[in-house]
Amino acid sequence: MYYMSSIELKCGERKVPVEIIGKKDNRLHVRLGETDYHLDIIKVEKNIYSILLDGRSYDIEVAATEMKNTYTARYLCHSYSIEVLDAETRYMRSRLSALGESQENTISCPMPGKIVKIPVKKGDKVNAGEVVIVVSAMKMESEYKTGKSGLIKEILVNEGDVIEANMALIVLE
Amino acid sequence: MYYMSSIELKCGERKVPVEIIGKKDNRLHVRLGETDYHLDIIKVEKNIYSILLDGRSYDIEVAATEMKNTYTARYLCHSYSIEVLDAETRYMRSRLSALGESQENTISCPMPGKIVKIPVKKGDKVNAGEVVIVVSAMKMESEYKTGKSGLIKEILVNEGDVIEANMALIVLE
Amino acid sequence: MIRKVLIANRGEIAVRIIRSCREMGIGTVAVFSDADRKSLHVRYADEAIHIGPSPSAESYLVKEKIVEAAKRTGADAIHPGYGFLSENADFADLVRSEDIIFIGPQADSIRLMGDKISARTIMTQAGVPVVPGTTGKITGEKEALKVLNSIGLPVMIKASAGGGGKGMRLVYNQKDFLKALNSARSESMAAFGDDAIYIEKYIQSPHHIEFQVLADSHGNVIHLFERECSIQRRHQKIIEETPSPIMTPELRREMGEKAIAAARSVNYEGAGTIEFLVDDNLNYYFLEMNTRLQVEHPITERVTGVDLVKEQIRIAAGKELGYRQEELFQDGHALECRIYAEDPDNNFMPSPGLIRKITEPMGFGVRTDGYVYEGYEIPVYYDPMISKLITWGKTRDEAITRMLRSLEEYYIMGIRTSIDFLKRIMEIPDFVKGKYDTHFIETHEKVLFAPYDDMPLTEDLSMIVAYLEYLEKAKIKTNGVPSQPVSNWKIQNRNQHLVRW
Amino acid sequence: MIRKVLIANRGEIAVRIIRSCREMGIGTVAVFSDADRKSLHVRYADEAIHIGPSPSAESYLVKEKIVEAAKRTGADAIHPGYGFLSENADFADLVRSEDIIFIGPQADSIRLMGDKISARTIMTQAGVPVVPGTTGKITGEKEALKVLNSIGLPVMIKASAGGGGKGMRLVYNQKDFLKALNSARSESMAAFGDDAIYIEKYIQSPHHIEFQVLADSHGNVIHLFERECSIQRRHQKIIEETPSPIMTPELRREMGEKAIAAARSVNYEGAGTIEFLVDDNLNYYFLEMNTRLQVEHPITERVTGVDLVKEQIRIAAGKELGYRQEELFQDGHALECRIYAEDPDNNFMPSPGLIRKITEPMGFGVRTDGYVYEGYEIPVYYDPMISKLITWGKTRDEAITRMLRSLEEYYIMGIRTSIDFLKRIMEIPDFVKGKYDTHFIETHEKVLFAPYDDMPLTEDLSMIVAYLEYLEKAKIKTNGVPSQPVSNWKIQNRNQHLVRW
Repeated sequence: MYYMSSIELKCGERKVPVEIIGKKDNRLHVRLGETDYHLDIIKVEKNIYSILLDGRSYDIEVAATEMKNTYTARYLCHSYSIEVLDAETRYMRSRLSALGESQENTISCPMPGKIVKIPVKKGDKVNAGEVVIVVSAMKMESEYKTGKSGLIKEILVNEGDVIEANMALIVLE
Repeated sequence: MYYMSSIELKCGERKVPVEIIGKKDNRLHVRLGETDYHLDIIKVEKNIYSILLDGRSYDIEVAATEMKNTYTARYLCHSYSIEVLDAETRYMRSRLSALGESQENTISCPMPGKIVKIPVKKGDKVNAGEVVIVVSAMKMESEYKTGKSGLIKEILVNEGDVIEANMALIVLE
Repeated sequence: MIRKVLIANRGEIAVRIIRSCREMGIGTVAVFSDADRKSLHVRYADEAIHIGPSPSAESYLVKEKIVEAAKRTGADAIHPGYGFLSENADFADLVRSEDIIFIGPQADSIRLMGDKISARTIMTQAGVPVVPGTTGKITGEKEALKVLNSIGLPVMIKASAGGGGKGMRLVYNQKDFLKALNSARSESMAAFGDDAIYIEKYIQSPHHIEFQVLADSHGNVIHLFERECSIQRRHQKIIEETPSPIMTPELRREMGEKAIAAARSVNYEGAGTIEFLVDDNLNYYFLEMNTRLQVEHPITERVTGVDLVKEQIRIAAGKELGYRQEELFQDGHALECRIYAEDPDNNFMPSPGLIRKITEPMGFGVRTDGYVYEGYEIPVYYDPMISKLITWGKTRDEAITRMLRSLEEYYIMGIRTSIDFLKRIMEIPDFVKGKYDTHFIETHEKVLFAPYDDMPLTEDLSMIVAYLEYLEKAKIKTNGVPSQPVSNWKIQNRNQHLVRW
Repeated sequence: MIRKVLIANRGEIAVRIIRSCREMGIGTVAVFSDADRKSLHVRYADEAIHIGPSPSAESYLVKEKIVEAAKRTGADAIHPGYGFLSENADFADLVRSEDIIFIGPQADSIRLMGDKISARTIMTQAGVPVVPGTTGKITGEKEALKVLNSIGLPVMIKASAGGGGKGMRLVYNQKDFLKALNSARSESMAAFGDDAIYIEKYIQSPHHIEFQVLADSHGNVIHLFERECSIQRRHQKIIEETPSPIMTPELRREMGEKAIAAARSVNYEGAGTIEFLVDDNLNYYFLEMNTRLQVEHPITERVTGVDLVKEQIRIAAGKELGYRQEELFQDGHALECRIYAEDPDNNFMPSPGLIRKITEPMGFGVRTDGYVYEGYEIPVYYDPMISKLITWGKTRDEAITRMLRSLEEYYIMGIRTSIDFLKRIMEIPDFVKGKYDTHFIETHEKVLFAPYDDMPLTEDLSMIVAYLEYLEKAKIKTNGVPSQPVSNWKIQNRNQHLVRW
């Protein structure tokens, strides 16, 4: 007779339903997958939760990322990227996959920086492994290669531009 | 031909109009009373503004207080309590004074703590300077005295209660 | 060896003890009251056990709850910190009766030193000078008057069970004596449940100088030199330093030996402090022994390099002292300022509350031992000390200038603190010259509590900043949550069409 | 005496220099580029002057703009920090030609030591051993091959104008030689505008050990012992310590004397560092001299107690050294870890960005020299080092365990940092034993880059916390701004009627 939560959490390849069974002050009963947790949990600082579980004390950091409903959590040297899959997210997902769209034709750079060089131009044919963009950040230059072969459909940035992380830079056909 | 701002700032007994004349990025032209300031000003942290004026660097802290439109600002050892008098505030003020209401019959305590003792009871006649409440905080007990004589109309707290700062504790007739 | 330590304390000292345990690879258990669920020691320890409601009397002072928590978590030792149960002999006994190591001296040593009158007697026997005064507890007025006549005015009346300035009265005139006696007794009764008092000759222009000792269970005792603690307000230390500006090498050697003799006389084990009063002629008198770690222990750590908490743990584990007397020396100069949540401009009224922001000083020669953080609400139930700022310098002058710049770097928003007051002390010429006694604060009251000079520019800039904050708030109210918590502020200009830049 | 210093730098070193100026009562002027308006050095200095666009080449490297800012603000001295213009002889000349004090050596000393080949020659003349190799710059392939044959493989090819690992190539096999030569030359040309290179015998299992020297304008030169800097990644130091685990008192004395001789040979003034390569048999060879303050200077400060920035300023003001060689000793052990904004799990990719939260370690024996704060956005234009964590211990073991607990206390959110990587190094048995050379990172690659063990409980708790954060966010969206930024979170439970607690 439990109401089934429609929310799932995704961490790496793992995907499990989550449900809050009860709460009172900072005591929380939560079910994650098959496991029931009874936690003493309280947000102590911006982005930090203190958890007491079986007498042990855990400080866990959490921060939203640029990606919707995706969070980074950290406990000591353990970092996790966690996505909250709610009804909306799942709907968007299914729609995206129904449309057959994929962002894999986009080349981006995971670090912010300045575009030092774009050794290709629109219309060029590039092979997988070929350097298509050189980005400089903090006195280091990094070369970014295309993962697949194809024609350069569009170059969205210019040399000298300062870019954010994960921005689309080059689109392949 | 300047538009006159309807906002005044109050700091201690000083009351001066303030007006933003212009701004561009972090450059701000502001008129405070008779003085025009051209500042390079930017909020660097929550509650902290960095100001460059004539090449000098000032870090000024500011925080809202529990009182509406009232802020505490601090530069090194200098603290200021500043009230922003906007149309709404002034309207409330004039209404209050029109009603002849005054909160001076209320005894409060400027520090949070625990009520240790209330040596008076409802209906008692008290004289100015008489101790009416004893509050304990951080291992120190402080006695609070009434500033004027009168009858105790109401006692709003009990011994043992934990109180916030500036809460009304006792009302005189 | 000890593998898990329960810390029967809270606040900065609990955090500080956990740090040393961490460095020794020892597990830690915090205990906490209702008010302390968010306290840093709970978050920082490996384990944390709730032990009751907020008032200390129902949590941190309940011996049985602490011992129960230790047994439940399998802690093999308990560190009491300072305050709370740290000088409670019954607690030490209870802990040991449960086969748990008490990180501190034997209960008997605590008892002997805890009673000021028995302590006096023992010190006299051990050849340690004491202040002229009563040798027995006084409970009657007649007896008190007799004592007064024998030692002469001025005198200090002190609670026998006392500490921390409670139940203390200084009497200069005969006519004030009985009133002071009775109020000291009732204060003592209220604070300690015991109205026995004793009377001592009052030393004019006194210096409060204490010696740190370490003693192991094998009979080795060493001292780690002095701490000068004369800067006090209402008998509470606020600034400490080492070396003392008035100390000479000869006096240091002699007092160090007396401190060791004092510790030996009660078969002391662990870290302890012998407090002395020293007058202007460098006569010194035993004042009391603190049978625990002191608040101001970090300055000794800084000049000797010895981690006192680690030594306490090693001693409790039955090891021999890690240092011999001749290996120790004082390198440079260390100062400590105690940062309190209080309002110096308002008669030092306690100022508990929410920490909106905290920026701690950093750099060479600076140590902060604190426990509050942004978003933490300092509870009303406990001590107002929120951190200790320790600076070191090759010379005393360097330690002072470093303290001054560190106090200037120290930002705590949301509550009032003693930081500005401490800054003022650092700038008083007599302090800079090292010319001070325990009356320093009264002597320099005028300067210390003078209003600050007007700074018209600062006032104007502050007003502008308040206005911008007001505008930002208004904007958030209108537009909802700001997209980024720290994005550049944008002024909501109600008259944007009139802006001519 | 100097009354106002302009700091021709940014980041942690600018802040660190301002601190010492403060303590000396000296006014400070910061300079800043577009990207640095919010940088801590701008906020912390008394004055701040904007000097141009974000790229260093248009701001921090423009000599004339710096000198202009000094003249405008009436600064009577310029401190160059490290990097940027700190080893630029022309800058030193320009500064001095404007009657401003340059806090650093004479331009000639910089020039002689800045050119690796002239430095070699001078060192050889001064009796300081050098690594076998070329004595002149090499620009041709034929010449290079001739040198190669004379000293034998393996060899190191280095940019003559170089530094920081740029333009360096190690060659083990004859067949790789020419390719390496040419790529080193083109890299050098790109980085320094000069493609002259030189070739040295490559020392196997080398230790990078450097000596700190101080020299005044009166001919007094002292050394402040060694720093062991062998823990490097891509020729960049990441951990330094003093004393060096392989040093002997005899070798220290001898190398110290050579370091002083090296400084004397170029009439050095100010603080400088003589870098040596030391092989397993404790043979040592002059590597280069850094004619400025080093990043790792704090460990020397900690064990000697000498504030090196203050000494630099005193020397520049024409004073005699404040210390004599025989007064100095190494007290205990100090370690430094450099904290970088980079992702060790992702090939150390730079990780600039917004600092969401930072918690710095505190307590006994811990120093942090940093410059980032909550809400600060680390720019992409400059060095990725965001802070230095220095720990001290009575022993090397204590310094290491203290470093480990300090790294565990260090929380920086919003960007990736090298903190976890540094923690791993501290736990490698060979590091703990002090058995390492400059190949340490490669040697222990497997362990250092192994994936962390799965922690199923931690993963579950992290997921729950992420979910609560999601719920809180959803609630704010629905209900507007939360009334108190740090109020207890409340879970928005969509099925509140079903909750059965």
